[in-house]
Amino acid sequence: MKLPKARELVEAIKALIVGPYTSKFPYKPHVPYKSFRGQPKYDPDKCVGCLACEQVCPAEAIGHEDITDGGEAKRVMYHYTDTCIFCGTCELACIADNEGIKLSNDWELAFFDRKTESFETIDKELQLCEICGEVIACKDHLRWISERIGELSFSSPTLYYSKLKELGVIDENIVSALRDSGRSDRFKILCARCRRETTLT
Amino acid sequence: MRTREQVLKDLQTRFKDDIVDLLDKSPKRVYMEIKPESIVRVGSYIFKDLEARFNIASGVDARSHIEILYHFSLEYINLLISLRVKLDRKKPVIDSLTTEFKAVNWIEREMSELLGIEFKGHPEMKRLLLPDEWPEGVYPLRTDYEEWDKNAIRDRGV
Amino acid sequence: MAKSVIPIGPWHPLQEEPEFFTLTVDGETVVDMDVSIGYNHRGIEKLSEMKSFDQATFVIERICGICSTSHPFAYTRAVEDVIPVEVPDRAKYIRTIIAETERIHSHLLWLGLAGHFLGYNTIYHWVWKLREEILDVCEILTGNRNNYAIFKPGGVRRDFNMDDIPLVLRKIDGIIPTVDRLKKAILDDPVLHARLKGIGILTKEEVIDYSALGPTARASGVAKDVRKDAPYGAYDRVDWDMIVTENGDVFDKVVVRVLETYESIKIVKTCIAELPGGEIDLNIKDIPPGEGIGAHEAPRGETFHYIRSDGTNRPARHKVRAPTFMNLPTYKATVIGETISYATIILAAIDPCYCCTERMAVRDVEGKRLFGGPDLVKLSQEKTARMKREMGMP
Amino acid sequence: MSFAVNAMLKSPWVFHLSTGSCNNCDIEILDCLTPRFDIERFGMLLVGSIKHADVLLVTGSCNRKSAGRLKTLYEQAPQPCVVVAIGECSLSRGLFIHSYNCPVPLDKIIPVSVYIPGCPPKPEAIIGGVVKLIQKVKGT
Repeated sequence: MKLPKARELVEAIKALIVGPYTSKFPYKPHVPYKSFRGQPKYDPDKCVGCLACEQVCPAEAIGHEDITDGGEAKRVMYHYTDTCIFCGTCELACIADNEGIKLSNDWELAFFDRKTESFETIDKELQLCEICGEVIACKDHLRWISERIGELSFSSPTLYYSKLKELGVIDENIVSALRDSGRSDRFKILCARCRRETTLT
Repeated sequence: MRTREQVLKDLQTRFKDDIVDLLDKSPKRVYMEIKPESIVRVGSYIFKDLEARFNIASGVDARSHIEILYHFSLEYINLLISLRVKLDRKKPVIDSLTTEFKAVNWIEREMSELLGIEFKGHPEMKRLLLPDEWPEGVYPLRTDYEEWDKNAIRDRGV
Repeated sequence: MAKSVIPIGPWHPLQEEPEFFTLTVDGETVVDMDVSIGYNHRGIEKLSEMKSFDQATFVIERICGICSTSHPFAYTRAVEDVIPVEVPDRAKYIRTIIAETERIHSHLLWLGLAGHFLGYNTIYHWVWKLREEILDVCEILTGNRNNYAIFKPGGVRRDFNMDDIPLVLRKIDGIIPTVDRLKKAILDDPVLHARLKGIGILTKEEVIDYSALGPTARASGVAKDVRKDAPYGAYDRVDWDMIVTENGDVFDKVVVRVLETYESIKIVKTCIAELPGGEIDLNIKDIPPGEGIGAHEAPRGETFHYIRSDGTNRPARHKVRAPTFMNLPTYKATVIGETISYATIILAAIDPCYCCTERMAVRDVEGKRLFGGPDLVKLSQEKTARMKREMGMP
Repeated sequence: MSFAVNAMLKSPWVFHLSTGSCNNCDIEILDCLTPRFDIERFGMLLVGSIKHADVLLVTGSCNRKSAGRLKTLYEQAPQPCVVVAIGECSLSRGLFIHSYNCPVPLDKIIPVSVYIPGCPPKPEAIIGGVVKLIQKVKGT
């Protein structure tokens, strides 16, 4: 009989103690390393809806849709799992301290239907122009800007009105009271074109 | 071994009439524009006598004309010579270098297929990689390339 | 004897990627061969012109999975050559570390596949088990096992988390004994000697004529390596040797790759130990009009990128040349005249990478036969004589 | 559940097809065979011909040259045949949506049963996706 070599014996004994090398995966959950780049996830509280992530995404995996008719105007932000390449550019470009969209550790993303399961959405409230109904930006975005530029935000009525509205300082009564003076348009949140029109007239 | 100055001087004197322009961009890069008809002489001289390694050729559609850049690297002086030839965009024709050394063969076919450059004297010029249903006379790397396939889906396709 | 044609592919169990070989055989001897590829063509050069310089890095990264640092490395160097600009030291070291980790895993991958092609599956499983540790290192450092998304023109996108470094070092140190054992098992195995020595010989002259690159050229005694010839990154600051062997047969290509793995381990360890602090990114804002060329020594040879910028934020032209593009035609020189049982390992010996090659368009050249029958017999006899001489047989 | 489906779920044999991928997903599939993941412990086997296979693993962005052959191969497969799309390229073509040589995504060519996103997906994700599919088939 051929005797086993010493190396083989050592390996056999080692295997008895250490256990098998093969992972126990489907029976035991797998945890990737902390740095693993998994699916990007929106943080609905932090995200300001600025679309910077959509701009930089190399794979066009981020999209948006502005719904303005019927009730509340909102912007739906899409992240398409079936197109995303998990590169993390969106996270690096995020203006909200890189926290509006963040790569998670999620790797188990298999799904069965691309029509219904292949994307994730969040809704952001939109600010419309009060004269023409044009989309200006997300409410959170305007607030974010006015917070960032501090007192400079008083140079733009749109910015400080959105700030004041947020604080509850002005309400509809004040606005309707102003309307009587005939120049109430100037005290509205307006898109750039309407702002120019009202200033010129 | 020759130094960098010797090599450049040698090229300039030897091909005085062929060189249109010489751009000494940096210590490691030299761009040399030559007349299209002298490509075989200059190319084979650099490859054989200067013992350069042929890196690759790159065809560029520059809107007003079509350019080909043949890149040669001379490792012993750490220099990269790019030969530039400018061709007429309507009918780009140039002599093939395949007879001089084998390494050019593939890239010439590639350029002929994707940029529509004709290589005179290439031993076998036929369709390469694009599929059979690809229409004649459509060159994807030209700047004026337009989608020809009506069935193609250019979004996620859901 | 009548000649017969053996098709291999396009989807063949032995091959990872779709490619189509047509071997013409006379009895047992291969007399002609043709490669037909194009099943991987995705038009990356055109796509790259549609993306911004920053986004193009990701398209370039996906030229090839195993070279997913080599192409971005060459591409970012090309963009930096347009401006021109030098990246910060820390970025250089990080790039070098990632590139060398990739070289280790790429060489190990090839080694495993070579074992698989030879029917030596023990090697295959050993090596791929070993490779998992290196992939773990990649995941710890960059966030994914492949496609590292860490390169960007002007620096790197992400910094290392320094808390992970001890774990990385432990993992790299852990593989050294196994690589040692592997080296013994491969380089001292008489069966492998018998099978691999003297087959698929590529001579020095052929290497120069075909402008072959990388380990394929270095195994034939052509000492060309971009890392030494035109140093970049941190390669001129760390101590390492270029591995060159003389014979040019398949066995020497194995030797070169095994020994290069050691050099890469050495480079990674030195770079991690000497990792300087400071900035990692230059934050390049705009790229002036101009041309730039970048090269990087990928695991398979020199990767070459040419960029033309017209002052916008997109490349006006981007030319990619993968190493396999230059190495593939050497098949003609190595396979013809060998017996068919050696064909697969010879075909694999250059470490072909078709996804790299086909980012544009490639197919082998001569559809017509190069040699007539008698020429071939003569060629084959000459080769046999040469082999016998080299092996010291009467 | 029919007898054939039941038998298939016991030990699904897989055939792997690369239709213009960057090679990463292919290597991760091969990785599944190697000691760390070892899918053969579930009775899965990578086979050399579609005629032996129950599961077709497709990677890559289906370029014009591969698409025709892909369709032929799918028709040759013994039914029931399950198609698994692996990686972003085969799901929606990912980065290659605007490529002139990749006209349509995979599910416009052949029906796909399960999609596994990732660029490339981890071997665990591939195994997990197949397991998910098996559970779904068993459940219905």
